[in-house]
Amino acid sequence: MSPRPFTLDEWFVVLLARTIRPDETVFHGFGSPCAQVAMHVARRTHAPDMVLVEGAMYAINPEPPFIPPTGNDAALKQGAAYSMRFEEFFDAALRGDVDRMFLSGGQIDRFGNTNVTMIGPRDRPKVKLGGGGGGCNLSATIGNLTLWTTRHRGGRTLVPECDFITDMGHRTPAGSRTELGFPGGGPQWMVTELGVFDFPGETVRLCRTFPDVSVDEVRAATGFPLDVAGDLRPLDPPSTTELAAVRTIDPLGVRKGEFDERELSRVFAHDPGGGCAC
Amino acid sequence: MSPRPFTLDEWFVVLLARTIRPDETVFHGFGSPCAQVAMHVARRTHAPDMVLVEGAMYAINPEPPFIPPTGNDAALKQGAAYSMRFEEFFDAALRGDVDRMFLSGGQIDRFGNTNVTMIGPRDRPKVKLGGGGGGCNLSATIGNLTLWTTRHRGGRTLVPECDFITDMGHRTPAGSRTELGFPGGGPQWMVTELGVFDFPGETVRLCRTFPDVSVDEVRAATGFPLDVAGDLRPLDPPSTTELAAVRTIDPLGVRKGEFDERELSRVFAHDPGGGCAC
Amino acid sequence: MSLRPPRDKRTTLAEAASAVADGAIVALGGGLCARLPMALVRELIRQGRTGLHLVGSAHSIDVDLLVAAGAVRRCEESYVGFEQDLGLAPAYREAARNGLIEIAESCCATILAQLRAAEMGVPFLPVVGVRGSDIGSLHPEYREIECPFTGQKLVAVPALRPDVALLHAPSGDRYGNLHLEQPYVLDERFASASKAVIATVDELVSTEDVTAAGITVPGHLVSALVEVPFGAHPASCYPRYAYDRPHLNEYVTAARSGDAAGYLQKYVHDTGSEDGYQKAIGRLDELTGWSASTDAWKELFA
Amino acid sequence: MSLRPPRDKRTTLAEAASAVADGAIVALGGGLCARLPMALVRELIRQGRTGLHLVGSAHSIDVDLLVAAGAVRRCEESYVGFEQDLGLAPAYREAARNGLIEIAESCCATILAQLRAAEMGVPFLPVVGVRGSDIGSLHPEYREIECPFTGQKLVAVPALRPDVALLHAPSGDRYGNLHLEQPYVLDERFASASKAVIATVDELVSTEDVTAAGITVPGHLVSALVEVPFGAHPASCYPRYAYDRPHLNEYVTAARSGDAAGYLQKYVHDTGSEDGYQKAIGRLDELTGWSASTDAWKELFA
Repeated sequence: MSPRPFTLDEWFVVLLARTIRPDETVFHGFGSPCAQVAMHVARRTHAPDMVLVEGAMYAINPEPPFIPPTGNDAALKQGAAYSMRFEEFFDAALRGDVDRMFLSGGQIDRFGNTNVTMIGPRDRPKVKLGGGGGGCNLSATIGNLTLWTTRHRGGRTLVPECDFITDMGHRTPAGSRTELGFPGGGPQWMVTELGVFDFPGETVRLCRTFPDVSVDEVRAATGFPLDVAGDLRPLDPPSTTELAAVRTIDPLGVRKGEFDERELSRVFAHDPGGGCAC
Repeated sequence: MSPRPFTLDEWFVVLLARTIRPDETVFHGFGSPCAQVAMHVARRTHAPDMVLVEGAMYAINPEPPFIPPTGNDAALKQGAAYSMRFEEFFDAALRGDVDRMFLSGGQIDRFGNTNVTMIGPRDRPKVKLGGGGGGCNLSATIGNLTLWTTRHRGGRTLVPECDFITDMGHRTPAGSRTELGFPGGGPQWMVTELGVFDFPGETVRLCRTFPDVSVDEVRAATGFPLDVAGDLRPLDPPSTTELAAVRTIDPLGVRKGEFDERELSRVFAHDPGGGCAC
Repeated sequence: MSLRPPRDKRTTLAEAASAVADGAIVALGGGLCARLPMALVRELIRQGRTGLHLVGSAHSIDVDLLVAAGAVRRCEESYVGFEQDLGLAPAYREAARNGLIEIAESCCATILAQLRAAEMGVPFLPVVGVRGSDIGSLHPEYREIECPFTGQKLVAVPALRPDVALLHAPSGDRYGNLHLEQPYVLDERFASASKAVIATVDELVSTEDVTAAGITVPGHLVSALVEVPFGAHPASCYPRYAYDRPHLNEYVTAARSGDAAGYLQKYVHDTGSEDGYQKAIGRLDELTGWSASTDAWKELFA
Repeated sequence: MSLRPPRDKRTTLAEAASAVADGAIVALGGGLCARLPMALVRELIRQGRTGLHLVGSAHSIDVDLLVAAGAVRRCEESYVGFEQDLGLAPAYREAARNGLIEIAESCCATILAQLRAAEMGVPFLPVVGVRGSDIGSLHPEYREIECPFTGQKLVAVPALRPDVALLHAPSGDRYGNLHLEQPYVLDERFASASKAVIATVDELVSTEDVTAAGITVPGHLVSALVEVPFGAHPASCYPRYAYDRPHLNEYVTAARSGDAAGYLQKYVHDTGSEDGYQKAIGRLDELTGWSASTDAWKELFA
């Protein structure tokens, strides 16, 4: 029996899921369905012992029957023995007890700084974005950050400089994390619809690509000089287990809301030779 | 029908109760059965709308079936719709939302400073007392304090100077409450087995006496020059309602543990002419 | 102030909302599209309140509607929007673009620290983060301080004591004892840190019932209470009702096309009261059907 | 450190206690004569632990017994004693008189602030009081600071991060989820602020049962769990048992007459284990009879 084809949104959340290590305590912020689905995928595949903190619910290890389109809905705490209080979660994250957070941004620079606050001037911003939630404190103390964006291709997301830095990456005009004395390790991975990036030092580097995206396409969409890993490799496709997890967890397809139509039409198939989960 | 006679311990807790104003939020500390009984007496007589915070339980307006000999016992939260968390109570008190606290001391000076920490030198105290609980912060911010002692007569409690100031009265070597910027009003009343005192300024003054105690007896038992109110008056005896409340609330007589045998043998009767509650 | 004795605190929505002064610092309970005090929000708009300084964590139609109505001077939240699903908050975005509101975007953790300072009776608290972010540039009031023990640089943030917190709860008794379901978000902190608390409840219950359910916000912090069924609509208030996604979409669509005024006229002003509002909405009972089955629940979000 | 995954954390009392090192900063759960982690206290004494730095709010036989056994270097509580009823803590008083322990008496509110600092990940917190009291003279580590906003003088107290918190709960599951009854005292704060949490429970229950009862301390903070029926004895652990006043009196009387060693020999060393202890005590079941009637309850305190 040959596996069904899979779509970019499915592969994308699997790639986010794979940035989670077993046993980690992981959190996602508001309006982040891809990260949200990814966390549940990780818990049902390679990280069954993770401590999953369900976004705006602060529920621990829930088994939601489906992912609703809002992050504060009782569906998201079903099956959890308990929820943290708001302050219990923030305290844990600020004292260093949370290992990973997923962060996105309307703008992201090469240091992994993100902007979810505003585009344009501060007194009269052209676009007031939603806002940073708890990010400007959490990003200082949480163990590692996984960044993601589904809007790389348009060319306006990966920018030379953010109009506003909401959440600190590895370095801002105020200094580096070390200089500021922040205990958190900062951005470790960045997943976009064009590829996967790591942070070998303070800046981002392309290390894995999708089969239907060329390095030149990635470079053209990136607003700063693209650093490419010497051992650049193609991404491992999702396993059938991972795909099944995505489909079970997100039957409403809430994750798809993060993508342009064009990206959603990208369909892939496992090549007969295998393609295992990494 | 003539009322039954009453004892000093009964009158004493009634006098403590009368220092509570209607609608006040009131708290007592550890090992304080007289204050504890007094709070329940006040709530069942002249202050039915007070917010009674039950000592170490932090239960709000409980109706205990009896007062047990320990302050942390489930009997003391019976009938309360809820208890505060430890930190909820301390926060409320420290931000100024608690109106009155009862405080006692192994030593008390004329400014109303109290010592519940140690007698003798600090490195090797002759007597290590129990300790101040939350007093050294609470006494700074709570609205008013009612002090009490049942050990005035022995002459070693009301002292010229405390060996150690656990809880601040109106002035210590560090300055006055105003100088320290403390919002709380400090000691307002002091009740002893010899009389009732007020604080017209920063220091304590005898203002009411028991019928079986002379001013000279009070003076002899007091380690600092006794200030006596110009309108010194005899204490109003407990009403039958107040006495009934004491007896209902404290059937085990836990309050008696605070008194020497000699004081417990003091028995009074209402004079036929009346003697109303004040 | 002292704690509030257990007296009957029931009043009308109009009376309760009238205790919120123009220009007041108003804390909004709930979060995202859950347990928002929408009946109070609508009543404040009906009463023509202006100049409000809103404080909250993550919000949506509560803030956006008050901004659309011109009731707001300053926005101090960590997030205002309709998540990935319905996108940016249209009135908020437009008012920011036109410089009509002060954008004092903050951070959940900073607001928590500021509320805790008020709650604990201290004038400030230190936080570790914020430096490195531009959020500090929206808050010139922050100060850098040094830890007297470690020498570590920290940001001191001042106590935040809202004039009033507006909370909605599924149930409560006449004394103001409120039961909430998780997530409580900042409601408990708002209740302790604010000078006054005005609460609406979907259902007024006995003290026995609210005690059995669990008292989340104690009556000694609550100044006024109004029974308003569906008082959080179009936000959810579990265990009673899910949020009204079609209605939220109707609002966002109207506001995005520049017709927030039309929405306000139809659903706030013309309805005149919450009874009128509930009649105008109509399909409220559908939202309580979430618990029938997983399929019924999913159907509400389709 | 990160939060602890939901794994089976059950172990033996000996194993659990062996994780407490000589010289460790040990937070003691419960308060006065309620919910004290006495089985762990006895096991630490059996294992000959020394040099402990005890931290707590209001305590009694837990601290006094550890002091009597010579296990303690420093006492940092707000109160140690047997209230009005049984009076001063005999071993604690005697050790203080002889300079055998450091008396670092603190204040409930100060300890709370210090734990919260640890819990919140900041190196200090400010408190309003303490000045004017001599308690500060027992804590040369405190610093005076000025509020950067108001100029108000405050006392900065350093974060307090115990090496281990010892908690006792009436019930819990194998993952370390604990249910407590009010008052929780500092147990929740200890659990978050400490590097490790060791819990004993009177009864091990299913996750369903502890969830239904209400999880007060979440398993993600707990490192080890031991089922020890009557593990708080002679302290109370409601809703299961009241405190054992005759036994407390027996201890206080022995210690006051200079024979704490005799008590320790009989009830801690010679018993060898908690099974042995429970046999030596005998009348444990009487203490569960409190709920039969008010008279039965009163009888326990007569």
